[in-house]
Amino acid sequence: MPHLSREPLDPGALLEAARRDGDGGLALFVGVVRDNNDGRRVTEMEYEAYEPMAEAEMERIEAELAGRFPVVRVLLRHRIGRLRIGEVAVVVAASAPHRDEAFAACRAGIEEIKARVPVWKRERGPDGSVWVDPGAPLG
Amino acid sequence: MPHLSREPLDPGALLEAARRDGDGGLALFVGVVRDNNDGRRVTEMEYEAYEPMAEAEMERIEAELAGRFPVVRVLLRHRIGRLRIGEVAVVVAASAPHRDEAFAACRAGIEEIKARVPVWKRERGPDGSVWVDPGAPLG
Amino acid sequence: MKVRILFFASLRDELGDSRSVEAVEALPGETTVAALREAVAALSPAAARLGRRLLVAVNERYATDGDPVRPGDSVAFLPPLAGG
Amino acid sequence: MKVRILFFASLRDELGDSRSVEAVEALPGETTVAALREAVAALSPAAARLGRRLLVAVNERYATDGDPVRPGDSVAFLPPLAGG
Repeated sequence: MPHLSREPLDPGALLEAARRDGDGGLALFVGVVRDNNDGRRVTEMEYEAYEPMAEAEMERIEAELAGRFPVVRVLLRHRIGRLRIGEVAVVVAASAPHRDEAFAACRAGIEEIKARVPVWKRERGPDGSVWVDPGAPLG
Repeated sequence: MPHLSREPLDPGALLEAARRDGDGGLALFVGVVRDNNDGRRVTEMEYEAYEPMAEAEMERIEAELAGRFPVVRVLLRHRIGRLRIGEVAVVVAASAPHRDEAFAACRAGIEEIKARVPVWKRERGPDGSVWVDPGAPLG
Repeated sequence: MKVRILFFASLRDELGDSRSVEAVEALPGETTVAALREAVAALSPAAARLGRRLLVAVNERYATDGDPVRPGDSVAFLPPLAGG
Repeated sequence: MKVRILFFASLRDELGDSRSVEAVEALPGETTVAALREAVAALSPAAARLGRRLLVAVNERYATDGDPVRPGDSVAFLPPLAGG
Protein backbone atom coordinates (compact mmCIF):
# COMPACT_ATOMS: atom_id res chain seq x y z
CA MET A 1 0.00 0.00 0.00
CA PRO A 2 1.58 3.32 -1.00
CA HIS A 3 2.26 5.61 1.94
CA LEU A 4 3.23 8.58 -0.23
CA SER A 5 0.63 10.29 -2.35
CA ARG A 6 0.57 13.07 -4.94
CA GLU A 7 -3.22 13.22 -4.61
CA PRO A 8 -5.08 14.87 -1.70
CA LEU A 9 -5.26 12.72 1.44
CA ASP A 10 -8.60 11.83 3.05
CA PRO A 11 -8.17 11.64 6.86
CA GLY A 12 -11.67 10.28 7.52
CA ALA A 13 -11.23 7.47 5.01
CA LEU A 14 -7.87 6.49 6.53
CA LEU A 15 -9.40 6.37 10.00
CA GLU A 16 -12.14 4.08 8.71
CA ALA A 17 -9.52 1.91 6.98
CA ALA A 18 -7.70 1.51 10.31
CA ARG A 19 -10.82 0.52 12.25
CA ARG A 20 -11.68 -3.09 13.09
CA ASP A 21 -15.02 -4.16 14.56
CA GLY A 22 -13.49 -4.74 17.99
CA ASP A 23 -12.22 -1.15 18.16
CA GLY A 24 -13.93 1.62 20.12
CA GLY A 25 -11.27 4.36 20.23
CA LEU A 26 -9.79 6.01 17.14
CA ALA A 27 -7.19 8.77 17.28
CA LEU A 28 -6.09 10.78 14.29
CA PHE A 29 -3.36 13.32 13.71
CA VAL A 30 -3.50 15.56 10.64
CA GLY A 31 -0.72 17.95 9.72
CA VAL A 32 -1.80 20.77 7.44
CA VAL A 33 -0.06 23.69 5.76
CA ARG A 34 -0.38 26.86 7.80
CA ASP A 35 -0.22 30.43 6.64
CA ASN A 36 2.91 31.37 8.58
CA ASN A 37 6.24 29.93 9.72
CA ASP A 38 8.90 31.52 11.92
CA GLY A 39 7.10 34.84 11.53
CA ARG A 40 7.07 34.70 7.72
CA ARG A 41 3.86 34.63 5.68
CA VAL A 42 3.41 31.39 3.74
CA THR A 43 1.25 30.98 0.65
CA GLU A 44 2.24 27.51 -0.48
CA MET A 45 4.38 24.59 0.65
CA GLU A 46 6.12 22.24 -1.74
CA TYR A 47 6.88 18.77 -0.35
CA GLU A 48 9.41 16.40 -1.82
CA ALA A 49 10.63 13.01 -0.67
CA TYR A 50 13.38 10.53 -1.28
CA GLU A 51 10.51 8.41 -2.46
CA PRO A 52 11.63 4.78 -2.22
CA MET A 53 13.20 5.37 1.19
CA ALA A 54 10.22 7.37 2.48
CA GLU A 55 7.93 4.49 1.47
CA ALA A 56 10.21 1.95 3.13
CA GLU A 57 10.63 4.05 6.27
CA MET A 58 6.86 4.52 6.71
CA GLU A 59 6.38 0.76 6.32
CA ARG A 60 9.08 0.13 8.92
CA ILE A 61 7.43 2.60 11.32
CA GLU A 62 4.06 0.88 10.93
CA ALA A 63 5.68 -2.49 11.63
CA GLU A 64 7.53 -1.15 14.68
CA LEU A 65 4.37 0.45 16.07
CA ALA A 66 2.53 -2.86 15.61
CA GLY A 67 5.18 -4.36 17.89
CA ARG A 68 5.10 -1.55 20.47
CA PHE A 69 1.29 -1.28 20.49
CA PRO A 70 0.00 -4.78 19.66
CA VAL A 71 -3.69 -3.91 20.08
CA VAL A 72 -3.53 -0.85 17.81
CA ARG A 73 -3.67 -0.64 14.03
CA VAL A 74 -1.75 2.41 12.83
CA LEU A 75 -1.75 3.71 9.25
CA LEU A 76 0.51 6.48 7.97
CA ARG A 77 0.27 8.66 4.87
CA HIS A 78 2.32 11.61 3.57
CA ARG A 79 1.47 13.91 0.71
CA ILE A 80 4.05 15.26 -1.72
CA GLY A 81 3.81 18.05 -4.28
CA ARG A 82 2.61 21.65 -4.02
CA LEU A 83 0.08 22.26 -1.23
CA ARG A 84 -1.95 25.35 -0.45
CA ILE A 85 -2.87 26.63 3.02
CA GLY A 86 -5.07 24.15 4.88
CA GLU A 87 -4.21 21.20 2.65
CA VAL A 88 -3.34 17.96 4.41
CA ALA A 89 0.35 17.04 4.38
CA VAL A 90 0.40 14.08 6.76
CA VAL A 91 -2.11 11.75 8.40
CA VAL A 92 -1.63 9.26 11.26
CA ALA A 93 -4.67 7.09 12.00
CA ALA A 94 -4.65 4.80 15.07
CA SER A 95 -7.50 2.46 15.92
CA ALA A 96 -7.68 0.44 19.15
CA PRO A 97 -10.17 -1.18 21.48
CA HIS A 98 -9.73 1.74 23.93
CA ARG A 99 -8.58 5.33 23.71
CA ASP A 100 -5.38 5.21 25.79
CA GLU A 101 -3.55 3.01 23.31
CA ALA A 102 -5.00 4.85 20.32
CA PHE A 103 -3.70 8.21 21.55
CA ALA A 104 -0.29 6.80 22.48
CA ALA A 105 0.24 5.06 19.14
CA CYS A 106 -1.02 8.07 17.17
CA ARG A 107 1.39 10.37 18.95
CA ALA A 108 4.26 7.94 18.46
CA GLY A 109 3.40 7.72 14.75
CA ILE A 110 3.75 11.42 14.04
CA GLU A 111 6.93 11.68 16.13
CA GLU A 112 8.53 8.85 14.15
CA ILE A 113 7.49 10.38 10.83
CA LYS A 114 9.05 13.71 11.76
CA ALA A 115 12.22 12.09 13.01
CA ARG A 116 12.82 9.56 10.25
CA VAL A 117 10.87 9.89 7.01
CA PRO A 118 12.99 11.61 4.34
CA VAL A 119 10.64 14.41 3.33
CA TRP A 120 11.47 18.10 2.85
CA LYS A 121 9.40 21.17 2.25
CA ARG A 122 10.09 24.39 0.44
CA GLU A 123 8.10 27.27 1.83
CA ARG A 124 6.84 29.92 -0.62
CA GLY A 125 5.60 33.36 0.38
CA PRO A 126 5.72 37.03 -0.57
CA ASP A 127 9.43 37.15 0.31
CA GLY A 128 10.46 34.25 -1.91
CA SER A 129 11.11 30.62 -1.11
CA VAL A 130 13.20 28.75 1.46
CA TRP A 131 13.77 25.12 2.45
CA VAL A 132 12.33 24.61 5.92
CA ASP A 133 14.83 23.44 8.53
CA PRO A 134 12.96 22.84 11.80
CA GLY A 135 16.13 22.13 13.75
CA ALA A 136 18.26 25.01 12.46
CA PRO A 137 20.43 26.61 15.16
CA LEU A 138 19.10 30.06 16.01
CA GLY A 139 20.85 33.28 15.04
CA MET B 1 -24.44 25.07 17.18
CA PRO B 2 -26.02 21.76 18.25
CA HIS B 3 -23.56 19.39 19.88
CA LEU B 4 -25.99 16.47 19.96
CA SER B 5 -27.05 14.84 16.73
CA ARG B 6 -29.51 12.14 15.69
CA GLU B 7 -27.81 12.03 12.26
CA PRO B 8 -24.46 10.35 11.53
CA LEU B 9 -21.44 12.42 12.54
CA ASP B 10 -18.71 13.31 10.03
CA PRO B 11 -15.32 13.42 11.78
CA GLY B 12 -13.42 14.82 8.79
CA ALA B 13 -15.88 17.69 8.38
CA LEU B 14 -15.65 18.56 12.09
CA LEU B 15 -11.87 18.62 11.88
CA GLU B 16 -12.04 20.99 8.92
CA ALA B 17 -14.56 23.16 10.81
CA ALA B 18 -12.11 23.46 13.72
CA ARG B 19 -9.15 24.45 11.51
CA ARG B 20 -8.00 28.05 11.12
CA ASP B 21 -5.41 29.14 8.55
CA GLY B 22 -2.77 29.63 11.24
CA ASP B 23 -3.11 26.00 12.40
CA GLY B 24 -0.71 23.23 11.45
CA GLY B 25 -1.61 20.43 13.89
CA LEU B 26 -5.04 18.84 14.12
CA ALA B 27 -5.90 16.02 16.52
CA LEU B 28 -9.12 14.06 16.42
CA PHE B 29 -10.69 11.49 18.70
CA VAL B 30 -13.52 9.33 17.42
CA GLY B 31 -15.43 6.92 19.63
CA VAL B 32 -17.23 4.17 17.72
CA VAL B 33 -19.46 1.27 18.68
CA ARG B 34 -17.50 -1.95 19.04
CA ASP B 35 -18.71 -5.49 18.70
CA ASN B 36 -18.05 -6.50 22.29
CA ASN B 37 -18.15 -5.15 25.84
CA ASP B 38 -17.11 -6.84 29.08
CA GLY B 39 -16.89 -10.13 27.18
CA ARG B 40 -20.42 -9.89 25.76
CA ARG B 41 -21.17 -9.72 22.04
CA VAL B 42 -22.74 -6.42 21.01
CA THR B 43 -24.85 -5.92 17.89
CA GLU B 44 -26.20 -2.42 18.51
CA MET B 45 -25.85 0.42 20.99
CA GLU B 46 -28.67 2.82 21.78
CA TYR B 47 -27.59 6.23 23.09
CA GLU B 48 -29.84 8.59 24.97
CA ALA B 49 -29.15 11.94 26.62
CA TYR B 50 -30.67 14.40 29.01
CA GLU B 51 -30.69 16.59 25.94
CA PRO B 52 -30.80 20.21 27.16
CA MET B 53 -28.20 19.50 29.84
CA ALA B 54 -25.96 17.50 27.48
CA GLU B 55 -26.02 20.45 25.05
CA ALA B 56 -25.25 22.91 27.84
CA GLU B 57 -22.50 20.73 29.31
CA MET B 58 -20.76 20.32 25.94
CA GLU B 59 -20.88 24.09 25.45
CA ARG B 60 -19.41 24.60 28.91
CA ILE B 61 -16.63 22.10 28.18
CA GLU B 62 -15.75 23.89 24.92
CA ALA B 63 -15.62 27.22 26.78
CA GLU B 64 -13.46 25.76 29.56
CA LEU B 65 -11.06 24.19 27.07
CA ALA B 66 -10.77 27.54 25.27
CA GLY B 67 -9.58 28.93 28.60
CA ARG B 68 -7.19 26.07 29.39
CA PHE B 69 -5.80 25.87 25.84
CA PRO B 70 -6.05 29.40 24.42
CA VAL B 71 -4.34 28.58 21.10
CA VAL B 72 -6.58 25.58 20.36
CA ARG B 73 -10.04 25.45 18.87
CA VAL B 74 -11.91 22.39 20.16
CA LEU B 75 -15.26 21.18 18.83
CA LEU B 76 -17.33 18.40 20.42
CA ARG B 77 -20.15 16.30 19.00
CA HIS B 78 -22.15 13.36 20.40
CA ARG B 79 -24.56 11.15 18.52
CA ILE B 80 -27.79 9.81 20.04
CA GLY B 81 -30.14 7.10 18.83
CA ARG B 82 -29.50 3.51 17.70
CA LEU B 83 -26.03 2.88 16.34
CA ARG B 84 -24.61 -0.19 14.64
CA ILE B 85 -21.06 -1.56 15.01
CA GLY B 86 -18.51 0.91 13.69
CA GLU B 87 -20.83 3.90 13.76
CA VAL B 88 -19.45 7.08 15.27
CA ALA B 89 -20.80 7.95 18.73
CA VAL B 90 -18.54 10.85 19.70
CA VAL B 91 -16.05 13.18 18.00
CA VAL B 92 -13.53 15.59 19.53
CA ALA B 93 -11.70 17.80 17.02
CA ALA B 94 -8.81 20.00 18.18
CA SER B 95 -6.95 22.38 15.90
CA ALA B 96 -3.85 24.31 16.94
CA PRO B 97 -0.75 25.93 15.50
CA HIS B 98 1.33 22.95 16.72
CA ARG B 99 0.64 19.33 17.63
CA ASP B 100 1.42 19.35 21.37
CA GLU B 101 -1.51 21.58 22.23
CA ALA B 102 -3.80 19.85 19.75
CA PHE B 103 -3.17 16.43 21.33
CA ALA B 104 -3.52 17.76 24.89
CA ALA B 105 -6.79 19.56 24.22
CA CYS B 106 -8.23 16.63 22.26
CA ARG B 107 -7.47 14.24 25.10
CA ALA B 108 -8.93 16.64 27.66
CA GLY B 109 -12.07 16.96 25.53
CA ILE B 110 -12.91 13.27 25.50
CA GLU B 111 -12.12 12.91 29.22
CA GLU B 112 -14.50 15.78 30.08
CA ILE B 113 -17.24 14.33 27.88
CA LYS B 114 -16.99 10.96 29.58
CA ALA B 115 -16.95 12.50 33.05
CA ARG B 116 -19.69 15.08 32.66
CA VAL B 117 -22.01 14.87 29.66
CA PRO B 118 -25.31 13.18 30.64
CA VAL B 119 -25.44 10.44 28.03
CA TRP B 120 -26.24 6.75 28.55
CA LYS B 121 -26.09 3.73 26.31
CA ARG B 122 -28.10 0.54 26.21
CA GLU B 123 -26.15 -2.35 24.80
CA ARG B 124 -28.01 -4.90 22.67
CA GLY B 125 -26.70 -8.33 21.79
CA PRO B 126 -27.70 -11.98 21.45
CA ASP B 127 -28.23 -12.21 25.23
CA GLY B 128 -30.60 -9.25 25.47
CA SER B 129 -30.03 -5.65 26.46
CA VAL B 130 -28.35 -3.89 29.38
CA TRP B 131 -27.56 -0.28 30.37
CA VAL B 132 -23.80 0.17 30.29
CA ASP B 133 -22.27 1.22 33.61
CA PRO B 134 -18.54 1.79 33.03
CA GLY B 135 -17.85 2.39 36.72
CA ALA B 136 -19.89 -0.48 38.16
CA PRO B 137 -18.20 -2.21 41.11
CA LEU B 138 -17.01 -5.67 40.09
CA GLY B 139 -18.71 -8.87 41.28
CA MET C 1 -43.41 20.26 49.19
CA LYS C 2 -43.84 18.50 45.84
CA VAL C 3 -40.99 18.43 43.32
CA ARG C 4 -41.10 16.90 39.84
CA ILE C 5 -38.01 14.81 39.15
CA LEU C 6 -36.72 13.62 35.76
CA PHE C 7 -35.28 10.12 35.37
CA PHE C 8 -33.03 8.65 32.66
CA ALA C 9 -31.74 5.31 31.40
CA SER C 10 -32.08 2.50 33.97
CA LEU C 11 -33.98 4.72 36.42
CA ARG C 12 -36.43 5.77 33.74
CA ASP C 13 -37.07 2.09 32.90
CA GLU C 14 -38.06 1.61 36.53
CA LEU C 15 -39.75 4.90 37.44
CA GLY C 16 -40.89 6.46 34.16
CA ASP C 17 -39.77 9.74 32.59
CA SER C 18 -40.62 11.79 35.67
CA ARG C 19 -42.43 11.68 38.99
CA SER C 20 -43.72 14.14 41.48
CA VAL C 21 -41.98 13.46 44.79
CA GLU C 22 -42.80 14.77 48.28
CA ALA C 23 -39.76 16.29 49.99
CA VAL C 24 -39.18 17.81 53.45
CA GLU C 25 -38.90 21.63 53.39
CA ALA C 26 -35.68 23.16 54.64
CA LEU C 27 -37.13 26.69 54.52
CA PRO C 28 -40.67 27.68 53.51
CA GLY C 29 -41.02 26.77 49.81
CA GLU C 30 -37.50 25.39 49.58
CA THR C 31 -36.01 21.93 49.92
CA THR C 32 -32.50 20.56 49.30
CA VAL C 33 -30.82 18.07 46.99
CA ALA C 34 -30.12 15.89 50.05
CA ALA C 35 -33.83 15.72 50.92
CA LEU C 36 -34.67 14.75 47.34
CA ARG C 37 -32.01 12.04 47.40
CA GLU C 38 -33.71 10.54 50.44
CA ALA C 39 -37.12 10.71 48.82
CA VAL C 40 -35.88 9.03 45.63
CA ALA C 41 -33.99 6.32 47.55
CA ALA C 42 -37.23 5.52 49.39
CA LEU C 43 -39.01 5.23 46.04
CA SER C 44 -36.54 2.94 44.27
CA PRO C 45 -34.25 0.15 45.49
CA ALA C 46 -32.10 0.69 42.39
CA ALA C 47 -31.62 4.36 43.29
CA ALA C 48 -30.85 3.40 46.89
CA ARG C 49 -28.26 0.87 45.66
CA LEU C 50 -26.57 3.48 43.43
CA GLY C 51 -26.23 5.81 46.43
CA ARG C 52 -23.59 8.49 45.80
CA ARG C 53 -23.05 7.19 42.26
CA LEU C 54 -26.40 8.72 41.38
CA LEU C 55 -25.78 12.31 40.24
CA VAL C 56 -28.25 15.15 40.65
CA ALA C 57 -28.70 18.13 38.34
CA VAL C 58 -30.73 21.25 39.15
CA ASN C 59 -31.56 23.49 36.21
CA GLU C 60 -29.17 21.51 33.99
CA ARG C 61 -26.13 21.89 36.23
CA TYR C 62 -24.64 19.36 38.64
CA ALA C 63 -25.77 20.03 42.20
CA THR C 64 -24.49 18.97 45.61
CA ASP C 65 -26.41 17.90 48.70
CA GLY C 66 -26.71 21.33 50.30
CA ASP C 67 -28.01 23.06 47.17
CA PRO C 68 -31.54 24.46 47.47
CA VAL C 69 -34.43 23.34 45.25
CA ARG C 70 -37.43 25.61 44.73
CA PRO C 71 -40.74 25.17 42.91
CA GLY C 72 -40.19 25.46 39.18
CA ASP C 73 -36.61 24.17 39.28
CA SER C 74 -35.87 21.40 36.84
CA VAL C 75 -34.42 18.49 38.82
CA ALA C 76 -32.89 15.38 37.27
CA PHE C 77 -31.49 12.19 38.75
CA LEU C 78 -28.70 10.79 36.57
CA PRO C 79 -27.50 7.18 36.72
CA PRO C 80 -23.77 6.62 36.07
CA LEU C 81 -22.87 8.22 32.74
CA ALA C 82 -21.82 6.16 29.76
CA GLY C 83 -21.19 8.70 27.01
CA GLY C 84 -18.37 8.51 24.51
CA MET D 1 36.71 4.44 -5.99
CA LYS D 2 33.79 6.29 -7.57
CA VAL D 3 30.42 6.36 -5.83
CA ARG D 4 27.24 7.97 -7.17
CA ILE D 5 25.48 10.03 -4.47
CA LEU D 6 21.89 11.27 -4.48
CA PHE D 7 21.05 14.75 -3.19
CA PHE D 8 17.74 16.25 -2.04
CA ALA D 9 16.16 19.58 -1.19
CA SER D 10 18.70 22.34 -0.51
CA LEU D 11 21.65 20.10 -1.45
CA ARG D 12 20.01 19.16 -4.74
CA ASP D 13 19.52 22.85 -5.55
CA GLU D 14 23.28 23.27 -5.14
CA LEU D 15 24.69 20.01 -6.47
CA GLY D 16 22.02 18.55 -8.75
CA ASP D 17 20.12 15.27 -8.37
CA SER D 18 23.23 13.18 -8.09
CA ARG D 19 26.98 13.25 -8.56
CA SER D 20 29.74 10.74 -8.93
CA VAL D 21 32.21 11.31 -6.10
CA GLU D 22 35.73 9.96 -5.61
CA ALA D 23 36.21 8.34 -2.20
CA VAL D 24 39.18 6.74 -0.47
CA GLU D 25 39.00 2.92 -0.33
CA ALA D 26 38.96 1.29 3.10
CA LEU D 27 39.33 -2.20 1.62
CA PRO D 28 39.64 -3.11 -2.06
CA GLY D 29 36.35 -2.13 -3.72
CA GLU D 30 34.89 -0.80 -0.46
CA THR D 31 34.72 2.64 1.10
CA THR D 32 32.86 3.96 4.18
CA VAL D 33 30.15 6.46 4.98
CA ALA D 34 32.77 8.56 6.78
CA ALA D 35 34.94 8.78 3.64
CA LEU D 36 31.91 9.84 1.59
CA ARG D 37 31.05 12.49 4.17
CA GLU D 38 34.52 13.96 3.73
CA ALA D 39 34.25 13.89 -0.05
CA VAL D 40 30.85 15.63 -0.01
CA ALA D 41 31.98 18.25 2.52
CA ALA D 42 34.89 19.06 0.19
CA LEU D 43 32.41 19.46 -2.67
CA SER D 44 29.92 21.77 -0.96
CA PRO D 45 30.28 24.49 1.69
CA ALA D 46 26.58 23.98 2.56
CA ALA D 47 27.20 20.29 3.23
CA ALA D 48 30.28 21.13 5.28
CA ARG D 49 28.25 23.63 7.32
CA LEU D 50 25.52 21.06 8.03
CA GLY D 51 28.15 18.66 9.37
CA ARG D 52 26.59 15.94 11.52
CA ARG D 53 23.08 17.29 10.79
CA LEU D 54 23.46 15.85 7.31
CA LEU D 55 22.12 12.27 7.39
CA VAL D 56 23.35 9.49 5.15
CA ALA D 57 21.31 6.56 3.83
CA VAL D 58 22.76 3.47 2.17
CA ASN D 59 20.29 1.31 0.27
CA GLU D 60 17.38 3.27 1.73
CA ARG D 61 18.37 2.80 5.38
CA TYR D 62 20.12 5.24 7.69
CA ALA D 63 23.83 4.52 7.90
CA THR D 64 26.56 5.49 10.36
CA ASP D 65 30.14 6.51 9.70
CA GLY D 66 31.68 3.06 9.95
CA ASP D 67 29.22 1.43 7.55
CA PRO D 68 30.75 0.08 4.33
CA VAL D 69 29.75 1.30 0.89
CA ARG D 70 30.32 -0.92 -2.15
CA PRO D 71 29.81 -0.38 -5.87
CA GLY D 72 26.14 -0.61 -6.75
CA ASP D 73 24.97 0.64 -3.33
CA SER D 74 22.46 3.44 -3.48
CA VAL D 75 23.83 6.29 -1.34
CA ALA D 76 21.86 9.41 -0.41
CA PHE D 77 22.79 12.56 1.51
CA LEU D 78 19.77 13.93 3.36
CA PRO D 79 19.54 17.52 4.62
CA PRO D 80 17.59 18.03 7.90
CA LEU D 81 14.15 16.47 7.48
CA ALA D 82 11.02 18.59 7.44
CA GLY D 83 8.19 16.10 6.98
CA GLY D 84 4.83 16.31 8.69
